Parts: sequence; structure tokens; C-alpha cells
Amino acid sequence: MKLITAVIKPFKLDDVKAALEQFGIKGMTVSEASGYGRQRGHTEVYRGAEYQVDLVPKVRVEVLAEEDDAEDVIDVIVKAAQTGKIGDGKVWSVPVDTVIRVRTGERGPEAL
Amino acid sequence: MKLITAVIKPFKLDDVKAALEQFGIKGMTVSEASGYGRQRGHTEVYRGAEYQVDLVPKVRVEVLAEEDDAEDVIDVIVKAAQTGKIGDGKVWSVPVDTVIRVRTGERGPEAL
Amino acid sequence: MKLITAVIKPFKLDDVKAALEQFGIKGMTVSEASGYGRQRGHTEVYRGAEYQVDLVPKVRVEVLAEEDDAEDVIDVIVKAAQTGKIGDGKVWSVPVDTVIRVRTGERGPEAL
Amino acid sequence: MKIDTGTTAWMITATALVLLMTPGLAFFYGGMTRAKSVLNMMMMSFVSIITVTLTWVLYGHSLAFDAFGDGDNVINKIIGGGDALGLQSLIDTATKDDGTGMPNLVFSAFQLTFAIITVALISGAIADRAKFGAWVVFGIAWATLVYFPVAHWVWGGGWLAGLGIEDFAGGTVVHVNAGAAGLALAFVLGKRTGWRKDPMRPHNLTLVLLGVGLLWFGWFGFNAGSELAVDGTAGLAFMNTQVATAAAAGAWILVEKLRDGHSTTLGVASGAVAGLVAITPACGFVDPWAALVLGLVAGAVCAYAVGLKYRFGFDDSLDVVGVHLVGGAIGAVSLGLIARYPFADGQNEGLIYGGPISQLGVQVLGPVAVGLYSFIMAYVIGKIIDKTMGFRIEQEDEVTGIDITTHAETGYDLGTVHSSGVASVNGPVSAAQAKKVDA
Amino acid sequence: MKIDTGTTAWMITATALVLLMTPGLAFFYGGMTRAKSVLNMMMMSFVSIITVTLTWVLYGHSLAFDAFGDGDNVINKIIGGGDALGLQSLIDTATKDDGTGMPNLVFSAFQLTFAIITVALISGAIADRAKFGAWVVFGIAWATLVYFPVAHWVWGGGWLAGLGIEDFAGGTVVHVNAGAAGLALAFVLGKRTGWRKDPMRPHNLTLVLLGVGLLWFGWFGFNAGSELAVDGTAGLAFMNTQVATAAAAGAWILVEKLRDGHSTTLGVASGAVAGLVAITPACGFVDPWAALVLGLVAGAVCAYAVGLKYRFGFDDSLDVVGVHLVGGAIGAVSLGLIARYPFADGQNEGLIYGGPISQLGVQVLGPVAVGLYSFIMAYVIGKIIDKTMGFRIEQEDEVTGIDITTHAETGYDLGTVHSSGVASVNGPVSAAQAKKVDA
Amino acid sequence: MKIDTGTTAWMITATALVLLMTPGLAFFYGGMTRAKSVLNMMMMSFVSIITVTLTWVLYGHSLAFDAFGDGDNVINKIIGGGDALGLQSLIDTATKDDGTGMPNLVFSAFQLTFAIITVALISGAIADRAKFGAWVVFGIAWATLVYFPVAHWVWGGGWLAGLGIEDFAGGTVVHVNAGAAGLALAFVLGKRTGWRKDPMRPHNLTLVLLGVGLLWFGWFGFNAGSELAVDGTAGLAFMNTQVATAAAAGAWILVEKLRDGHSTTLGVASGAVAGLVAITPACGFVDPWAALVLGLVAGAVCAYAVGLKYRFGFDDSLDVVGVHLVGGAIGAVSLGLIARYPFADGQNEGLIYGGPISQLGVQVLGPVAVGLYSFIMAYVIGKIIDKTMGFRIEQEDEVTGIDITTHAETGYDLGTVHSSGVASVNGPVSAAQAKKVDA
Ligand SMILES: Nc1ncnc2c1ncn2[C@@H]1O[C@H](COP(=O)(O)OP(=O)(O)O)[C@@H](O)[C@H]1O
Ligand SMILES: Nc1ncnc2c1ncn2[C@@H]1O[C@H](COP(=O)(O)OP(=O)(O)O)[C@@H](O)[C@H]1O
Ligand SMILES: Nc1ncnc2c1ncn2[C@@H]1O[C@H](COP(=O)(O)OP(=O)(O)O)[C@@H](O)[C@H]1O
Repeated sequence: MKLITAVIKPFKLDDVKAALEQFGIKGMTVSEASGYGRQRGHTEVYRGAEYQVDLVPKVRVEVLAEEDDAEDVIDVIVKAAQTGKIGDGKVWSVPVDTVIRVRTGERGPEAL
Repeated sequence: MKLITAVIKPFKLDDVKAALEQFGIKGMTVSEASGYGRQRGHTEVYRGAEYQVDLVPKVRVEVLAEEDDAEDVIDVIVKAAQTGKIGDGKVWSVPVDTVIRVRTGERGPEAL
Repeated sequence: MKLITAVIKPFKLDDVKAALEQFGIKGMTVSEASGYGRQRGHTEVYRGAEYQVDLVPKVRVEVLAEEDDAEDVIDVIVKAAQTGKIGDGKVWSVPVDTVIRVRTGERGPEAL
Repeated sequence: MKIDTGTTAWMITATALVLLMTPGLAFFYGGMTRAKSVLNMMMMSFVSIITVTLTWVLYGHSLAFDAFGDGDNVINKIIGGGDALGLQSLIDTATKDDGTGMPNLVFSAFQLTFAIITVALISGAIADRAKFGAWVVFGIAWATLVYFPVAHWVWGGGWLAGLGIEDFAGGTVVHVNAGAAGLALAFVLGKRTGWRKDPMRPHNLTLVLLGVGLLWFGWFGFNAGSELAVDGTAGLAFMNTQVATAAAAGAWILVEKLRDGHSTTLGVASGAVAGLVAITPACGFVDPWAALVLGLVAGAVCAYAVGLKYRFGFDDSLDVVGVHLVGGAIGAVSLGLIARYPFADGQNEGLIYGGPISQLGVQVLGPVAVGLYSFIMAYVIGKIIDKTMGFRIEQEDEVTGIDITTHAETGYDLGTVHSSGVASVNGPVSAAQAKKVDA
Repeated sequence: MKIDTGTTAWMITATALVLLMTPGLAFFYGGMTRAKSVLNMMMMSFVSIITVTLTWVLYGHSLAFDAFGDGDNVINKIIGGGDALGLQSLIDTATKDDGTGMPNLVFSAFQLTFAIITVALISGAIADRAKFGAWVVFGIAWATLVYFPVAHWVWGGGWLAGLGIEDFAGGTVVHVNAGAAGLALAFVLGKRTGWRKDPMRPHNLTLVLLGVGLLWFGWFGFNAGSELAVDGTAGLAFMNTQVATAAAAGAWILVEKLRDGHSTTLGVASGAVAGLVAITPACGFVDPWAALVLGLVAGAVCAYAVGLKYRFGFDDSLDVVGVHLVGGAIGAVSLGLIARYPFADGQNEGLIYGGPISQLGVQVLGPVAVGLYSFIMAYVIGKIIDKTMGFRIEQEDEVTGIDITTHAETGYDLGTVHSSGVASVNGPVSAAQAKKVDA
Repeated sequence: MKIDTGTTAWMITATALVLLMTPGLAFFYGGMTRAKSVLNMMMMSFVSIITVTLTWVLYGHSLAFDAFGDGDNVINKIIGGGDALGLQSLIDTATKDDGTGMPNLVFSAFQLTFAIITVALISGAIADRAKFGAWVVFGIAWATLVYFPVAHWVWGGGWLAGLGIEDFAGGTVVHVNAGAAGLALAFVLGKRTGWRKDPMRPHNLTLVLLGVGLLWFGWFGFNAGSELAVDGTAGLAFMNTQVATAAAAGAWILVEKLRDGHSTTLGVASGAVAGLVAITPACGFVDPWAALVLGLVAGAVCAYAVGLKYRFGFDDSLDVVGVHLVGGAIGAVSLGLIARYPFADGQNEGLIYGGPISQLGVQVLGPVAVGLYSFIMAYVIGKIIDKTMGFRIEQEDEVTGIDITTHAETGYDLGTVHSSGVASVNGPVSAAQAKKVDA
């Protein structure tokens, strides 16, 4: 089992969610974050003064998926979140030992 | 070492925390999230119009635990968070290479 | 590849960020969290009544790093975040299967 | 110049109260939008204070309240003259010669505040998606071509006044007028991205209630002040305002409770505004029991009327039509039935007090005529703006949030982390940045 | 009808000011609750405006301020008559025949606003856990059976007025009365889940300060308006209100600084309210220096009194007892010592000005009698409601949050993500949903 | 005692309005800080109400408005006498003997509110970093040594009054005075940690707009009330206030649009305040067209002036200098050109109406003298406090947030999780805790 984490632009959440649903993903967890990567280093003017701004708002999407689906899920997310501009975000995948559905106590793939 | 992540109903946080403490867990990290799984697809009426709502507020609890405790910790969480209704949440466990306590720089189990 | 997660004191974020930059880290993701470890159990007086307070605000920093840099990154974070007092936080590291840059679709080390 | 100090004391106060209503409206509207567009929503109200004040001083007062020529001509039925351009002629003159009036500048300031809020009201129909510059231009044009003339028609000696229309504090001039313009703009701008799909619920209901609190408070100046004197009628207008508002708020949340199973905060807020709107034209003309009934009717009807936009498919975002157009019309027409204290020449009691059906006719004609005129003019002005400078922002800017893309600010930055470079862990940081990144 | 325009101008203004106090109270109380119950807290205040306004128009004014029969009978000592049902008889009549008064409808509206806020004040004792419908019923019943009679006792020519009680603006009628009822309801409803275990700290102190700001502002109408005239006493009441409030706020935060090591925002807010409450009965009767001393005492005593609930184990959630019951009683009793300007028949100076001990007796008797009556009646009404329709919500609903479970709304939705289906990343989405999911 | 009820009605109202300005300022300032210091910012305003009210009652009124001796001596040019210590002598006396005045206590309360807000204004220069106790001491000292004397110079019959200075409502006494003191304190306390590196943007612009809304509303009491009568000049002052404010807000956002590409909410807010400040000394002296021009100039100039601090490197955190010192000076000096309605002995029309250049001289001299005096005194008082009790908090406390470290509270706790022990998932929990953990 894999945990796929995507840090994306907030306004792309909708598209990513729709794409995942269409792909057949049955659940996800979303939270707010900030970050920077290549995108950093732009300046901002406010009230006549200039500032360097680092951290930009992002949305973090986490999806638990079966081993075999993982690559496809990643592709789906990347495609849906892409604008081609810096700040598009990162996706990574981590191995998961076990998943449990709290309601039933089911484990593994059935818990998804 | 394992990192156990639980996405649960907000009002169950108290019970989960109490259960973990009783089990002897000495630390945890909590944050806010939203998500859906089987629970999605209900509708909501507001001001005379109906909407499909997807993402429901959840609390994410993260616990670092020793390899041997991991299964027990999961059981403790699942038991405490269970209401038997959809939306109860998910728990998963991920392998951890190493843990460090910032204050002292201790590593591994001592750092917990 | 590794995902290094640090849960630190909020007012140390600046120092950690600066230290990571100097080390050459090109990206990070930051979010808000709460937690407790050894630090728990202090009391607080408000309006003449006393309360036990558990969860203290923290900042979570996540850094994706190459296998070989992981140890150094951890050291950099620990050094920058340390005040020597309880509540300084935890750092842990998790193996990552793959990382993708959304903008380009690049994978692995190049995606960092 | 002789004036009555008591009357003037109250009218100065009333003017300040009505001015406060526009910030109140900004909070009411601002709280109802999503967090990403609260600033733009409030800015539309605040900039209306600017545009209308400046046009009022330059020529608005004259167009609305000066007589054209000697006043006894056909042009004066439509529009006022130009004697008070720049307001200079009002200095050191009073509304009445017998010493029972107030300085003309106080009267002018009082009327100015009505013009301001009428323009601001319209903005509720176009939340989240209007170009700021376009809104500024629209406000100036609509005030000039619609509000000033219509105020003249009803209160400045124009044709509706001649017909004996009863509009104590502006059910027709303010609410029907603004509501119809809002409807027109909702058509001109089209629906928000995601409308009917996202709930688009109020992001801050404490702000909504703050707005309602200030509106209710200020509305006493609006309604009781419209008597332009301190007397029994002012007292009646005050009490009726309170009674109708409470009744309407109660009726609205009762409808909600019965229909949806719960009474909402937005319901209490909307119901109160619906009551205030409906009693506006009627407050000095009716008995307290009639105000109570009028409030109940307005609250219940408007609770349903705000659903109309879903049926007819126009995105009147914050219910300007359902509350102001419908509520204002209810109040205006009701006077044909329940008016009991007409005071001007040509005004009559309502049907149930034996008044003539013609009064009911005028009470219907007024809102219809004003509503149609305002709708058509707003639509034409809106379309011209849309074709020239454009009235709607880019979709990507709308989805990202109009606050950050238009005003380079976000409403809130409550994150605990404010160290260097972390302007906000939770919120967009700046348009400048957004621009540079996304473009 | 002849009136004084200056007096009427001020009384209309004062009425609007006092009405604004109830929204102010809603913000003060709302900010003090946790984020998940801010809407319900504010709704309890707003719905009090509705229930009390409607009952006032129908019969409240009559019960409180009409004389029963010719006024010279034993029933009138307890309760008023019915001449002003529907307020119809007040139209076009004035409070005084000599032209120095105001329209009766203005007087009625002024008194109405007092009834409203008194009911709303009670709600602070039962934050987070009361059924909304039960609160509506309680408000109507308590206003009818307690407020209207008590107002009659003190201000309407009833038995306490006969004894020469001094209560300028309602220390007894409003604050002791509401505080005692709050205490009773705290017992009826029981403690909140988690009380004494969770800090349950204010979720929005800017809202608390907004509430205090509006209360302070409105309270000038409350206190100086209670002179019902524009004269030197009104000026004295105004100045004393300012002095006592500042002194009490200062005393409260000084106590905090010395006791806890820091002065808090909630302390300044609570201290100001304590001062306003304590000076309410006294403002027109005392010298500025006495107002200063009274403020200092009230601020310091109430800073300790809010801790009583922990000692005695009742969950008076937002300190209605510690601030209003205690503060109101301090002010009432103090007049037995420091009153200097009695004005009605039977009223006397305080002890230090050589007044009789009997005045002190009356000043003690008043709050005790009113407090007991209100406590008992509120307890009985509350218990009846609890046994029939139930007064407290389910515990799961309470823990989840009364806003979402009762009103199907949440106060804030500040998340940056508002794309389709993401009503809020941070907040509960709707009761409907919560219901469907959890049930 | 005979008074005019209309005048008194308005002056009581105006006093309440001006008092509301200080909470308004608290919200305006509070919204501009970062979330971690909003409470301290607001507390500095609220505690100014306390300190200034108490000093005013004890001796402030006397120093400012009593004549020293018979008034005809050199000491009286500098400072007032002591007849009204404790305000006792004001009871039951009126401002005028002919019955056209108001109770002296109303006049005193009105002037008190000016003293309060002037002190509160200063706090904007030292956001986020001042010891609370030090601020309390500074406020008392500066009010005593600077505000009371300066008010006497200009309005109490002192030397500037003797020279015929025109300052209708306090451009010099209030705004230049406070602005200069703010500048001094900015130097005494030094820059905030991270200044120029972090944007330090407003954390809550809805709060900023609320503040501006209340300030604007209250300012009508400030300006029109300063006529101390209800007459044509009060009406003129009212209208001019509205016109200049709208013009200045418009000018500011136009400058922003042209310079930065977008009009901001903070710009509208700051522009409105700049306009209110600039028209303050002028409102009763000039024509509406002149108010319009003055507003445009003040808005545009101040939009640039707030950038001065970056050029000169002082951290006037919330732009007290750029808005109040600059705006107040513009208004004061402008009267030398555009004053048209002088009313006191020694006052003259402005240059363009053929007035003498000497009036312009006095209009320059006033702000310069007051500004220098206030700057020097504030600097000296500030330095003495800094050397003795310390004026600035520890850097770690500043970075963590002054709210939690000084007041043991945080402004907001909006997290959805409020179960036991989770005071807040999102926010700092308590100073107590922070102390125990970090120390
Ligand atoms: N090394 C990293 N570790 C953790 N998160 C990262 C890392 N690099 C980037 N991110 C996350 O990805 C987001 C987008 O990164 P960015 O560099 O802007 O994308 P790109 O490299 O495609 O331009 C950042 O805001 C941050 O949250
Ligand atoms: N595939 C998944 N990946 C990540 N998180 C998930 C996934 N499925 C469910 N979740 C999380 O678990 C929460 C509860 O899921 P839900 O489907 O409602 O539980 P159940 O399946 O027991 O009814 C969701 O709100 C979401 O945050
Ligand atoms: N077992 C754990 N699992 C997950 N997070 C933990 C754990 N222990 C501590 N933490 C996180 O680390 C933070 C700091 O821990 P703390 O115990 O205060 O540090 P220390 O042990 O060095 O005193 C906590 O607030 C919590 O967020």
C-alpha cells in the first residue's frame, strides 16, 4: 500500500479531486500548508515598501492507494494539477505498512 | 519505529487522547484536516438550495511508536475513535527510519 | 529519497528556514500543528480558575531530501531548532519511493 | 437664519446614523461572501461613499432637490435644476423660514447619505466578480442617471410626488430602485464560477450580524429622520420600524424552522433587513399593529423570495432582489391598503380606512415605474461598461479570489507563524506574488 | 400634542443607542464563547429583540407603565393596567402636558429597549447548551411574568416606587433582575460538558471588545436617557457613567495584575461592564468623586466575584451573576450611602449626607426582593420548560457544537480553499451533513 | 441653570460619538497589527480611556479649561487654574448664562473624549513592542504635561488662542500633537524585530474597516460637535467633514492605483482617516469646494507620506506620523489660505479671501510650536520611562507575540477542536504555559 502526498496550488484542488474521483479513488484527506521550491524569491510591494516573500499557500492532498494503483494515481494528480508554471507543486509516495478502517476495523486493501 | 497516522472525527479527539495516554504513549501531534471516504455524497440544504458536500472536517493525529507497540497503538486508536458510523476515519502506519529529540539530540527509541 | 518531518516551536521556524537555505535545501512545506511530549502537564490560570493544558502550538516542517543528504538535513534542523528546553520538538525521517515535480513531471532527485 | 435646535440636533444625529449604515452594509455583505472576496465586497460599499459624495456635492443635490426653473414646468417633473451646484447656495440658509427647520446643509447631508447607500446596495448582486474600476464608473453613472432623477420624482417635487405617492423613507426610491438595478447587473455579469455547485456560504456570520446591528441602529435615523422634524410622527416611525423589523426577523426564522428544520443566523439577519426594507416606505403612515402585520408578511415572503434566483437562474449573489426589490415593493404597495396618516397634498388613506383605490394604483405604479426605469438604465449602463472597459474579472482571478487579485490583499491573516518571509501560513500572500508566480 | 424638540431629539437618539446595546451584548457574549457556539450565543440576544418587542407592543408596555385603574389601588402596586394594548392609545399623546415632554411612543420605545436587553443578559448564564426554542419560550414567559411587573414596581408606580427606592436607570430592574434569573437557569440547565476541565476561553477577543465598545456607547443612552429630559442631571448621569466605567475597568485589571501577573483584555472588558452596571442605578444621584469610588469598588469586587461560580459549582458561563447581579446590587445598595440628589417623593440622601437609614433599608430591600422573585420565577419557568419541551441539547450536539447542530451554520469559514465541494477545509460544513453522517 | 435643550441634546450625542471613536481607533489599529499583537494594540487604546478619564476628573479639566486666576495673566497663557478639581464646581452650572448653552458637565465630558483619543492615537507608533505598564505611565504623564496645556493654549484661552489661531476641532491640538509624540516614541522604542524584512501586513482588514467606519461616524460628533452649538456652522462642519473624507479616500486609492497597480482596502481606510484629520481644523471655516480640494490634497500627500518612515528609518508602525502629523499640519496650514468664516476675535480669512499673511503665519506657528513641544516632551518622558522601568519588552516575547506574553491571551481561537486540553489547535495557549515551557 502507498500513501501519495501532493502539495498543489489551492485553486487546482477541484480539478485534482475530480480527476481522482473519475479514476475511481474512493477517499482522500486534504489540509492547508505553505511552502516554496523553485518558486521562491519574488518580491512584493505593499504600502510603498518592498518585501521578499517565501512561503506561498498550498493545499496538501493525501491519498492511500493500493500498490498497483500508485503510479496511476500519481499520474492522475500530476496531470490534473499541472499549469506548467513554477509553484505547481510536488507529489511523493511513501510505503505504508497497513491501513485500518476505524468504523469496521477492516485492514489492508478492504480498508480503502 | 513507526509513524501511526489517524484521521478521525473531531469530537473523538478527546477519547483518543485519553486512551493513548492510558496506554502509555508519551507524545503526539495533532492537526486539522478535511476528507472523505465512503462518507461522501450527502446533500445539504441552505437558504432553499441543495448542495452536494464532499469534504468533512477531521482531525489528524500522528503518533510515533516503537515497532513493537505499533499494532497495539493502532488498536487503541481504533477502539477509542469508533462510533460505528460512516466517517469514523482511517488509521495507517508508515515505517520510520529514525527519530530525534530536538532538545537533546537523542535518537531512536530514547527520543520518544 | 527521504521525507524529513520536524515538529518545532513556531518562533524557531525562521532560524530553521535560514539554516536549511544556507545548507542548500531548495524547498520545503510548512503547516500548523499542535502537540505534546515531555512538555505536557503544566497548568494555566485564567480568570481565577486553573487548567491543565496539553496541546501546545507547533509548526511542522517537511523537507524532501536525497538519501545522502538526509542525515545532514536532520542535523541542520536539530541545531537550528534547539533551545534546550522542553517542547523543542521532534524530527523524524521516512523513506520515500518517488518524488515528482508537477510542473514538468520530472521524477526522482531531479524533481527536488 | 433661524432654525429649531431640537429638530436640527436630531437631524444631524440622524444623518450620522444613516451614514453609518453604509459601513454596516459593507459588513453585512462582506460577511456573506467567501473569505477570498470579503475585501472587494466591502470596498464596493466604501467606494460608493466616495463616488456619491463627490457627485452629490458637485451636482447631485441640485438634480434631486432643486426645483427646475420656478418648479412649475414639465422638466421639473423629471429632473431638478442647478442652483445648488457645489452646495455654495445652501450655506447659511434654512429649510424653513419660520424657524422650525434646519440648516439646508444638514438636509443636504441627510439626503446624501440615502444616495450613498442606495448605490452601495446594488453591489450585493455582483459579489466576487466585478472589476473594481467598472463598479466605480457604474456607481457614478447610475447615481447620476437614475438615483438623482428618481429621488426628484418622489421627494423633489417630480411627477410621482404630483401623483400623491406615499414613500416615507424610500421603499421605492431606495429599495425597489437598488433591487431592480441589482437584478440588471446580475444579468450583465452572469453567474459566479461554481454557482449552484458550491454552497458559497457566508464566511463570517459575526460580521453579518455586526452589519445588521449597525443597519438596524442606523435605520432609525433613516426612517424617523425622514420626518425631517421631531414630532409625533417621528416617534411613530421609530416605533413602527422596531416592530416591523422584529416581526419580520421572527417570521423569517419561523419559516426556516418549519421548512428546513432549523433557524439560522443568516435568517435572522436577512429577516431583520427585509422588515426594515418593508417598513421604510410605510413607517410614518401606519399604526403599530399594521407595522407588525407588514413585518410578518415581508419576513415570510422574502424568506421564500430569496430562492427565486435558483428558479430563474440569475446569480443575485447576496439577495438584493429577494430582499430589497421584493421587500420594498411589499411595503410600497401595502400603503394602498393600510396607510392611515397621509400628510401631503394628494396622499390618501389606504383601502381599509376608506381611501380611494387610486392610491393603491399609485402605490403600484411607483415601484413598477421606478423598477423598470432602474432595471433598463442599469442594464444599458452595465452593458456599455462591459463592452468598453469590461465589467467582469478573469475567471482565474475569480477562482483565486478577487481580494488578492484585484486589491493585492487578503481579509485575514490569522496564522500564528509570522516570522520573516512567512506573511501567512494560511492565506495567499499578495497579488504581486500571485501574479509573478502564475503569469 | 406639544413636546420639547430638544428633549425628544435626545430621547429618540437615546432609544436607538440602547437598542444598539443588545447587538453589542451579542458580540460581547459571542466573543466569549468557543468558536463552535458563537452563533447560538448571538442568536439568543437577537431573538430576544424579537420576542420582547412583540410582547411589548401587545401588552408589555401596559403591564409595566399603565396605571391599573386609577392607579390608587393595591393591584397597581403589583402590576399595570391594559390601556395601551397594541400601543394604539399612545399615538399622538405626549408624556407631559406642558410641552416639555416627548411623544409617548418615544417613551415607550425607550422603555422597550430596556426590556429587550434585560432578557438578553440572562442568556450569558447558559452558553453553549440551551435549546433554541426553549430559550424563546423562556424569554417570553420571563418578560411577561418577571420583567414587566418588576419594571412596574420600580418605575411604573408600583410598591417599590412607593417606598422611595432609588434606581436611576435599572440597577435593580435590569441587572439584579437578569443576574438572578441567570443564576436560576444555570442551576436548571447544569454545567457544560467539560466545565472546569477545559479552559473554554473566549474565541474572539476582538469581538468581545467590539461588544464592550458598543455597550459603553449605548449605555450613555441608557443612563443619561433615563433622566427622560435634557438637563443638568442628564449631564451628571453622563459624566458619572464615564467616570465609574473607567474606574472599574482600571480596578479590575489592577486586581488581575496583582493577583495573576498580567492584565487581560477580558479583564478590561468585564471591568468596564461591571462599572457600567454599578453606576446604572446611581448615575443621576451621586457626585463624580462618588462615581469614581463606586467604580473602583465595583471593578475590584466583581473581579473576585466571577470566581464564585467555581467555589459554589454552578456554570454561569459568561459571568452574568458575578458582573450583573453583584455589580447591580453594589450600585443599588451604595445609594443608601452616597446618594446626594434624590428627586422623587420619598427618596432621600444617603447616610453620609445625613439621609435616614431607612433609605439604605429600601436600597437593600429592592435588590433582595427583586432578586428573589426573579430567581424563583426563572427557576420555576425553567423547570417547567425542561420537563415539557426540554431545555438542554443532547451532549453529542453540545460537544460537536451547538451552532452546527442547532442552526446548521458555523460562525467562520476562513479557509483559503473554497473550490467546489470544499465548503470549508477548516470548519464543520453543515448540520444537515453532520446529522446524516452521525445518525 | 437654563440651557438650550436642542444644543444639549446634540452635545450629549456628540460626546457619546467621540467616545466611540476610541474603541473605533482600537479596531482600526488592532486590525493593522499582526494577529499576535492585536490585543495589546487594542488594550493601549482602552487603557487610555481609563487613565485619561481619571486624570481629567481629578485635574485635567481644570488645567485645560479653567482660567488661571482671573484669566488675565501670563500664567494663564500657559496653563489653566484649579477651580474644577474633581469637577464638583461644574455641577448645575451651564456654559452660557443666556440659556443658549449646555450643562458644564456636558462640555467637560465632550472635551474629555478629545483628550482620550489624542493619547490613544500615539500608541499606533509603538505597536507590538511596548511594555503595558510603561504605556500606562506614559499616557498619564503626557496627558498631564502636554495635552492639557496644549488644549489650554488653543481652546482654553492660552497664548495660541491669543494669537488668533484657527483650529476648529483639533488639527493642531489633537493630530499634530499626537503625531509628534508618536514620532518621538518611535525613536525611543526603536524598530520592531524583523522590520523591513517581514511585510507585517494587517492581520484583519475587516477590523480595520470597522474601525474606520466607527471613526468616521464618531468624527461627526468630533467636528460638528466642536461648534458647541446647533447652527449653520455645525451643518457646514458636518458637510465639509463628509466631503473632505470622501475626497481624501478617493485620492489615496487613486495614487495607489497609479503607483502600485491596485487600490487597497488599507488605502481606502487610511485615506479616509487622512481626510478626517485634515478637515478637522478646517471644517467650520471653509466652503465645501475647499473641503473637497483639501481632502484631495491630504489624501494624495499622506499616501506618499506613510512611506517616509522607510526613507528615514523610524518604525512608526501604524503611520501616526504620516497620517496624523502630516494630515493635521496640512489642515492647519491650509486655513491660512482658504479660511472663509473666522468667528473669534483675532481670527482672519485666508489669503485667497484677502486675509492677512499673519494668519498664515499663525497657522504655521501653531503646528510647529505644538509639534516641537510634544515631540520633545514625549521624547524626554519616554526616555525617563525607558531608563527606569523600561519601555520595551524582551525580544523573545515580541517574536512570540506580545498578546500571549503580556496579556496571557490570544486574539482568536477559531480551531474546530475544543475538546478537553485542546485550548486551541491553531493558537498559542497561554502565557503561563509559554512561560513555563520556554523558561
Ligand atoms: N524539497 C522539498 N521538500 C518539501 N516540500 C517541497 C520541496 N520542494 C518543494 N516543495 C513543495 O512544493 C511546492 C511547490 O514547489 P515549487 O518549487 O514551487 O515547484 P516547482 O519546482 O515545480 O517550481 C512548494 O510550495 C513546497 O510546498
Ligand atoms: N483513500 C484514502 N486516502 C486518504 N485518506 C482517506 C482515504 N479514505 C478515507 N480517508 C480519510 O478518512 C476519513 C474517513 O473516511 P470514511 O470513508 O468516511 O470512513 P469509512 O470508510 O469508515 O466510512 C475521510 O474523511 C478521509 O479524511
Ligand atoms: N510520540 C510522538 N509522536 C508524535 N509526535 C510527538 C511525539 N512526541 C512528541 N511529539 C511532538 O513533538 C513536540 C515536542 O515534543 P516534546 O515532548 O515537548 O519535546 P521534548 O521531549 O524534547 O521535551 C510535541 O509537541 C509533539 O508535537
